[in-house]
Amino acid sequence: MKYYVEWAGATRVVEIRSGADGLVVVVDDVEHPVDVATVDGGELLNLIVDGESVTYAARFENGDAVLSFHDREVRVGIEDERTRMARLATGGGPKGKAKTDVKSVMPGVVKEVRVAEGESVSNGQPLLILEAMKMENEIRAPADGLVEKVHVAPGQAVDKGAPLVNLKPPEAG
Amino acid sequence: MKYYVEWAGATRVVEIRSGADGLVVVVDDVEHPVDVATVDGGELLNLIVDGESVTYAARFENGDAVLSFHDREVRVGIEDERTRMARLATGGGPKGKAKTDVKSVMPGVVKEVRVAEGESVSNGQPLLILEAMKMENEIRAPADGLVEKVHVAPGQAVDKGAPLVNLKPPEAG
Amino acid sequence: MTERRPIKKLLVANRGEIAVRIIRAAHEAGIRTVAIYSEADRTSMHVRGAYEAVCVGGPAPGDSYLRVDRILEAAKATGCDAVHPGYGFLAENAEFVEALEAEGIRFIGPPADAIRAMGDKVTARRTVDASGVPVVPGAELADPENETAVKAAAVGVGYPLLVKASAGGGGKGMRLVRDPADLLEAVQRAGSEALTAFGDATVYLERFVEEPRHIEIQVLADEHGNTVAFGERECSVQRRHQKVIEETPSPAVTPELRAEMEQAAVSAAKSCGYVGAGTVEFLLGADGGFYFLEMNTRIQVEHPITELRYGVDLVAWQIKVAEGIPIPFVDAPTVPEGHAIEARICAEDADQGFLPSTGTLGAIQLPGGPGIRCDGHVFSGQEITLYYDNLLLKLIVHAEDRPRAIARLRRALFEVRLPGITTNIPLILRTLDDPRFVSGNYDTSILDDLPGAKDDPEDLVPVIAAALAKHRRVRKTAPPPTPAGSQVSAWVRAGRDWWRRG
Amino acid sequence: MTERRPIKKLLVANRGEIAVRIIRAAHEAGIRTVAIYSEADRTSMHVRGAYEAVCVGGPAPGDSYLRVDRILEAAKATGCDAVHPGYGFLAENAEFVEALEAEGIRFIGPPADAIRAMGDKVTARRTVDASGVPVVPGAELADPENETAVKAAAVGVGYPLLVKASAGGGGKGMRLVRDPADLLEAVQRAGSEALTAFGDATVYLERFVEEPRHIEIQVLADEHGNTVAFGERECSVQRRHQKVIEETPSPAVTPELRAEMEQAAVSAAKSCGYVGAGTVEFLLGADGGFYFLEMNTRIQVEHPITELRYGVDLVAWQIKVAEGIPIPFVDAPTVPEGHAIEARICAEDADQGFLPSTGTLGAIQLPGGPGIRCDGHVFSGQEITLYYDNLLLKLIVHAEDRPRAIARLRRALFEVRLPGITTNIPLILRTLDDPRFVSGNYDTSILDDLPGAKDDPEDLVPVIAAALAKHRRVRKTAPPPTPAGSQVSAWVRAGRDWWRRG
Repeated sequence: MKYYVEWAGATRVVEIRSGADGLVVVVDDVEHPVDVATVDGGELLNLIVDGESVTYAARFENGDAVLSFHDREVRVGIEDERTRMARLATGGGPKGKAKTDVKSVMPGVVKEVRVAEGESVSNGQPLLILEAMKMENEIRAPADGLVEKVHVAPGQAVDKGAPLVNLKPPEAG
Repeated sequence: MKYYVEWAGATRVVEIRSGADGLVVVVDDVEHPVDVATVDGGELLNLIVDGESVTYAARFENGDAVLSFHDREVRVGIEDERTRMARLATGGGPKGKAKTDVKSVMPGVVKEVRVAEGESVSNGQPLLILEAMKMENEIRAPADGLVEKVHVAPGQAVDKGAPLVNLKPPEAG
Repeated sequence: MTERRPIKKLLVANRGEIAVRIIRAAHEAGIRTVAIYSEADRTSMHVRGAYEAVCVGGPAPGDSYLRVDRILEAAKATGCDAVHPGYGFLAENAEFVEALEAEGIRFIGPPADAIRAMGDKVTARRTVDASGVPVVPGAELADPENETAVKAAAVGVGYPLLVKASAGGGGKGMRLVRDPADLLEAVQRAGSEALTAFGDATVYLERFVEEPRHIEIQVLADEHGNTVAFGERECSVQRRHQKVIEETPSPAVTPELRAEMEQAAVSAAKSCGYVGAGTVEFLLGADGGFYFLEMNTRIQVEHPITELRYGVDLVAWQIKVAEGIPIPFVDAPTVPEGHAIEARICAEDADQGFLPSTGTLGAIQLPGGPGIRCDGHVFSGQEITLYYDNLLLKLIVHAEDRPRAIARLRRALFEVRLPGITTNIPLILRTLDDPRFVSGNYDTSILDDLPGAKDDPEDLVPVIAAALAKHRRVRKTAPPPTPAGSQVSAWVRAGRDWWRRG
Repeated sequence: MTERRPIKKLLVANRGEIAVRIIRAAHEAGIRTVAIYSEADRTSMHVRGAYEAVCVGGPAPGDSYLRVDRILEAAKATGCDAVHPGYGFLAENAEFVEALEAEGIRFIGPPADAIRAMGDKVTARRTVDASGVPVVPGAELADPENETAVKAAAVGVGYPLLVKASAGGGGKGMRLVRDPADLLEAVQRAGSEALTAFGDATVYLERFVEEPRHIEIQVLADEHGNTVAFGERECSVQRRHQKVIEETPSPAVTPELRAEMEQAAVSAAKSCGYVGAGTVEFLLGADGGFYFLEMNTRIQVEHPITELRYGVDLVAWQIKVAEGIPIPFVDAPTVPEGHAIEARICAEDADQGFLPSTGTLGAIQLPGGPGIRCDGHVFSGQEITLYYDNLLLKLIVHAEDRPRAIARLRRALFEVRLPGITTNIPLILRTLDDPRFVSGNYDTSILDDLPGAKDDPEDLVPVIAAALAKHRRVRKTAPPPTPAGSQVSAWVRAGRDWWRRG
């Protein structure tokens, strides 16, 4: 099976084959013999790849893999060949989140909304204040843009992943 | 629901009812308000019973409950009312294991068999040697009796719970 | 005077790791414990660890852990003769102390008067100033709505300045103001946060010392007039005024400076008739001058590093002091040994502005081996919510010297697994690698300038790891093979699975 | 002579807790590690903890952890410049040492000659006897098949006597004989066990000292001629000659006796040109006399209690000594502080003749807080098999004195949760409560006479707990309610569940 992996600004093709002695992973035409084991029967994995021992927990969010290593958590875009073919065949747009949708990364209560629909904002500008874990957190614009829609009002409780604000690219304004 | 609980040489009737504020457990006509919670979504339980906090893991083996408290593991015979009625209605014999069946309490390899069928043995007499965890373990007779059947031979690997030797009461010999 | 009044049963008026810490100390002293809990904490470790447990209300602190009436009622109903408040919640609430005393229940902490003198930072500044301890310029705000008065006070203090909650701690209700234009909003917002967190909106202004180190001195006083200091804790690794890494000794404190600061701390404690364990916080300027910041009249989060270096159990001593036992260290001080560091592992995403992380912990793994201490309340299957502090685990290490302690902490952090939750462990590891931290030459701005995590395109590990995790997932979701010729319908098969799950 | 020869990459030739312990020490010293593992240990903690991992064969020790050829091959293939053997397996195998040396790979342990002199207990007795250390009467068995010679040797030694494996340790291949009629069978069985465990069937006889205490002295020697002793460990709490609880200092050892025993231990080490960490075991009779038992030429399971009381990292020092660094404690010995106790938590059912327990661990919980050290290799979801040692976790505590250390251990044991496996924790708790242990006046027979667990019919907790667990189970297996009017078939519902599980 082939996988398309987006990470660190590049897309790589990774092929996984059954080898004589476990799996073989091919990246950039180099073969890596890999032994994969699940540690607790759950999503904690240990790989022995090229002799090195690597342990991580993996979960999937919106098609991305979120990998927790000992010292870092990384988000990697990943598609298998079949899904990618199907997406391209049906004229699907580019994979990846629209950079101009701001969602709540945590549950909390909206304390204050600082922008109005139609207003133009710049990268890093505070959009609203979300109170969570006894702290007030400023939610900032991830890019320059125009406020297309504000989904929340002060006092409103929001769940993780709830849409807060939609931004349009500034050209469209 | 009513339960029949055998422990410490006595059988007690325990009734569990829904109370206004959690469960009520009735033992010997005394009501105990109990709040039950599962700690990790699994079989680890915490009770707050009469204000005291009690944590334990419970598993079931052959109808018995094996309860692991912080400081002890106890085995408690337990039947709910329905099962008990059904058993008594169909003329079922007494609940409880026949004391004269010797089973392997661990997986291992039979190293030596010390008794033969038809031989009479006394309480505590070694029946066979089972090797496990690099140690040789003597399996002893749990009571006086007559060897009715030997299920294993030297060199044989046995699983946990495998029958090893059946003993008949000495009177029957 | 030295007659012992033993405590028999202790109510722990807190939650989280500090409640667990106190229960441990009480049980080791043979004292029975009672936990209190909110509805959100039913399965928490402190509830399971105590002998008895009483629910005192809903998840919001104001409905449970801040309810003096209900906690007092719980203490009386369970027959407790003492209450330990931990830190936060009611730890520095003089009314709580008086309510307990009125019922003949001991409060494990200083007298109400000492809490009043030191708990309000404005009064505290006045008190220690009078005893000759250097203080940072500051100003009280009689009426925060009076814009003219607020602006004038700020000019008197001088910019940059901090707006701080009088009742506060832990960085909550605190704002840095460099530009006078931001002053009024900062005062308003700090007051609002302070009200939420502490139930008191009073704030004050304080000159912001540039490039300061945050150094604090641990003191312990008994009711017989003995007060002793146990060296300093270096707490300069902070994000948003919340401490992340603390160490002792401080790389910046010489034996002479330590003696001076210990003396100042003892004076501050004596100036208010202090009894129990407390901490005097100082700012150490780049010029070597130090200024009194505040006194925390409670046990602190970072107390374990002092315990490890000085071989003293401060929580056990809080209890002993409350029992009337005199402290023995005055004439024969404990000999400090080695170096200790604490890292606070929190549920937050440092790469996304320290946003709190919530969810359910999978199977956790905590570090072990020599020189490692874990003070936490985490367990496998725990729900991490937004109701409380996001501190999951204090990882504390002790080793013969600072380089070895850093190496040990790094090794231990690699052993921690808290799956399902994003933590600040990557941030802590990057800090340990930072040349300023390694050299010991850092101040409270260290995290502001810390380089972010960098993805290395040459590193194939995440690429291979993601592909294999996806592959496993794909394999797992493939339908189970049906035995050839099997007449068992899918429905029955599913039914069996359902049965087995019971 | 004192030139340092740094180790860059270390192969850990062991498994379980000691492999984890060594990996921790190596990483703290900045040394890269390679784990070896058998097919049964693929997911073990040491495999995940090391940087690299090499499979060396099947689950049986003879197919993997005892395979000198494969381990040597793994060390060469991964470019290791040193090997740490841990304890057991190849730790006291002189041929292994020589095979490594022939390839220029350092063995972290004593020279092969010292292992030969002390590893074989018969030679060891001769060697230390010559240096004036008192030894227990004993006899070698040139031909264990020669019944007459064996019987004559036994008469010379005197009954009661022990049959012991020459190559052994940990009670394996050991038999107590009180009745001469049992002698021949004991010799045969001990030899057979020794062959299985150590690959060497040689056994010898030794007088059995009645009511003895088992006291051992930790020594550390460098290649520059320095040898230092770190006090004693009291190891008298044993079941079937396997240690269960160890403590330091021993309640039976006075400062004068300690000095004498330390001197004897240093003499024993010097008599064989010892280098590295080692232990000299003594029997202390009820009359106060002590006798050399054997020298263990390796790190021991119970080493952490010495580390806690003496503030020294013995495994780190094993590595430093192998790097040629001289030990600094000779002129300035470390000052011992407080009291340390270790409890070995094993997968076994003490109420059923210590039968090993196997199965899968659920969500485990390990203790934390002050004075607690966990050296283990357990993790949630771990399969506990019969292939190896049943030691799961060493729980080690340190406190200011013995009563406080006992209280701390008891408190920590209450925090341990190892669901799914029967452990000896109840036995350890009963031992801590035993008046002999509390007073410190116990010998190696303490566990033989320990009262068993008693069920108290007045105690309602198990009755209520069992009923509630059963009740919950009954509730859980009830079918899920179908929404009223739902047209979704059971099949589709099951299919959805199956999908979600993926």
